Amino acid sequence: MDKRRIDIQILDTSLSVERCREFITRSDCGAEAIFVGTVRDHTKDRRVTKLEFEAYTTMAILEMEKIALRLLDHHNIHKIAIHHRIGILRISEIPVIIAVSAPHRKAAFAACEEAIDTLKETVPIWKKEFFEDGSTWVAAHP
Amino acid sequence: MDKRRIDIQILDTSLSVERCREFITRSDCGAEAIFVGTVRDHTKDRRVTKLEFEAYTTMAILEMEKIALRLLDHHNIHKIAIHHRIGILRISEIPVIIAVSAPHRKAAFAACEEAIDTLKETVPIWKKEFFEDGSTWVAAHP
Amino acid sequence: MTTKLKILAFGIARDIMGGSSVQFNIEMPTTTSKLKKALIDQFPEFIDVRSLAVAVNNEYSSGSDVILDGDEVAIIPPVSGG
Amino acid sequence: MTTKLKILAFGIARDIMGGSSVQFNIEMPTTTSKLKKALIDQFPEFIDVRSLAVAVNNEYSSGSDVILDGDEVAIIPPVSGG
Repeated sequence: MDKRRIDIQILDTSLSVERCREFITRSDCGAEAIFVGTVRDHTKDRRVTKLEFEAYTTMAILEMEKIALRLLDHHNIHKIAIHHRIGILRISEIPVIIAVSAPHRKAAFAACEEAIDTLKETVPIWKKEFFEDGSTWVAAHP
Repeated sequence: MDKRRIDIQILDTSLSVERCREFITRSDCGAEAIFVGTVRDHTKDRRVTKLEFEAYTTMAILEMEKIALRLLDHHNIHKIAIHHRIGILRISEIPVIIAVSAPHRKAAFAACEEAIDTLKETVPIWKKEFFEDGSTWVAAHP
Repeated sequence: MTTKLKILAFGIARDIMGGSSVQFNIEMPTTTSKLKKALIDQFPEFIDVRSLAVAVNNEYSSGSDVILDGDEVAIIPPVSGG
Repeated sequence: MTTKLKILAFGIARDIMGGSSVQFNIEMPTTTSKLKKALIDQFPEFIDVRSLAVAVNNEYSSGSDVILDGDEVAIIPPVSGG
């Protein structure tokens, strides 16, 4: 039942805010909060040329579903879309979009922020940063 | 100088999240927080058929600029777009979009939420709700 | 001396005053509070409006701010944008 | 008895183990802690990885959880999605 209120996808093609909005927009909701992650051209002082994202897809989808279902339980929100991209991404491309609809804005913002915070903690997806002179798995080392 | 980092518009045509994103997306930002207001089909238990928004346009633009410039001062954010629509809006159409880009997501969320909270307090725009049997200026009466 | 001051009216204030730009007789120069009082005297329906602000030259003005001939004056009922 | 357990490896774990699906010799049945210890013994580079989790059948598993033949086992280095 609640599963009809969540849209979880891992894609190897460009993500689209409008596609997420098509899923979450409802006539009984007045507020939508959307988080869009974009690829930054630097990390600390090092220039980043591209990113690569790799996912343990089956488990990543289950973990994202857990996040979405828990948010539906804990916040007065109606629908939530979490789309994550994998593969090679260039600067300013979108690795992740989280979109939440709710009757009122406070719940939409709270759920959207909690979703991205939790995703970064629990979902088995890994980011490799490429520099002009090498590459590194983000967060792998202390 | 800071004015190049804000995009304030009052429009009598459909608002577009993509148009706001085109303005705010930057290669040195990793996070975008976006708020989309949508027209709800009810207020309390009354069915809403449409809304009408009216603005004191010159002052509304100045007040929205104040909000944007103060947010640039107080948060580590890069760009902010505030688009507000006027005229007749049908259910699920978009009266307002606020989009903020920032190096990191915490500042983007905080600024976006503060922007819509403040807009609703200070910007001279008025909403009339139409029901099947009448209409009312929202918030006009205690 | 009493002058006709042009007042911009929006939302419910436009409905109450019967137009979006209304000529209003008032002793000039005046202040924000005096103007509000005069408006409420002439249009008693304003009593029922939750709050009433005045903008002078596109800025919110407060009680003792002076209003001069030529100022752009607007009545701001409770806003409800967003 | 020692069996070959298939282990899925991602991110830096894939680089360290030399593949995304690696056959690993271990006494079965085993537990999450024993598997982690055996992996670190065989691939000392894991010592330098900030944290190492194990997923069994697509769920995070903790120390004493038993791993049986046929389970889908994955090594989860620090995640960095989003």
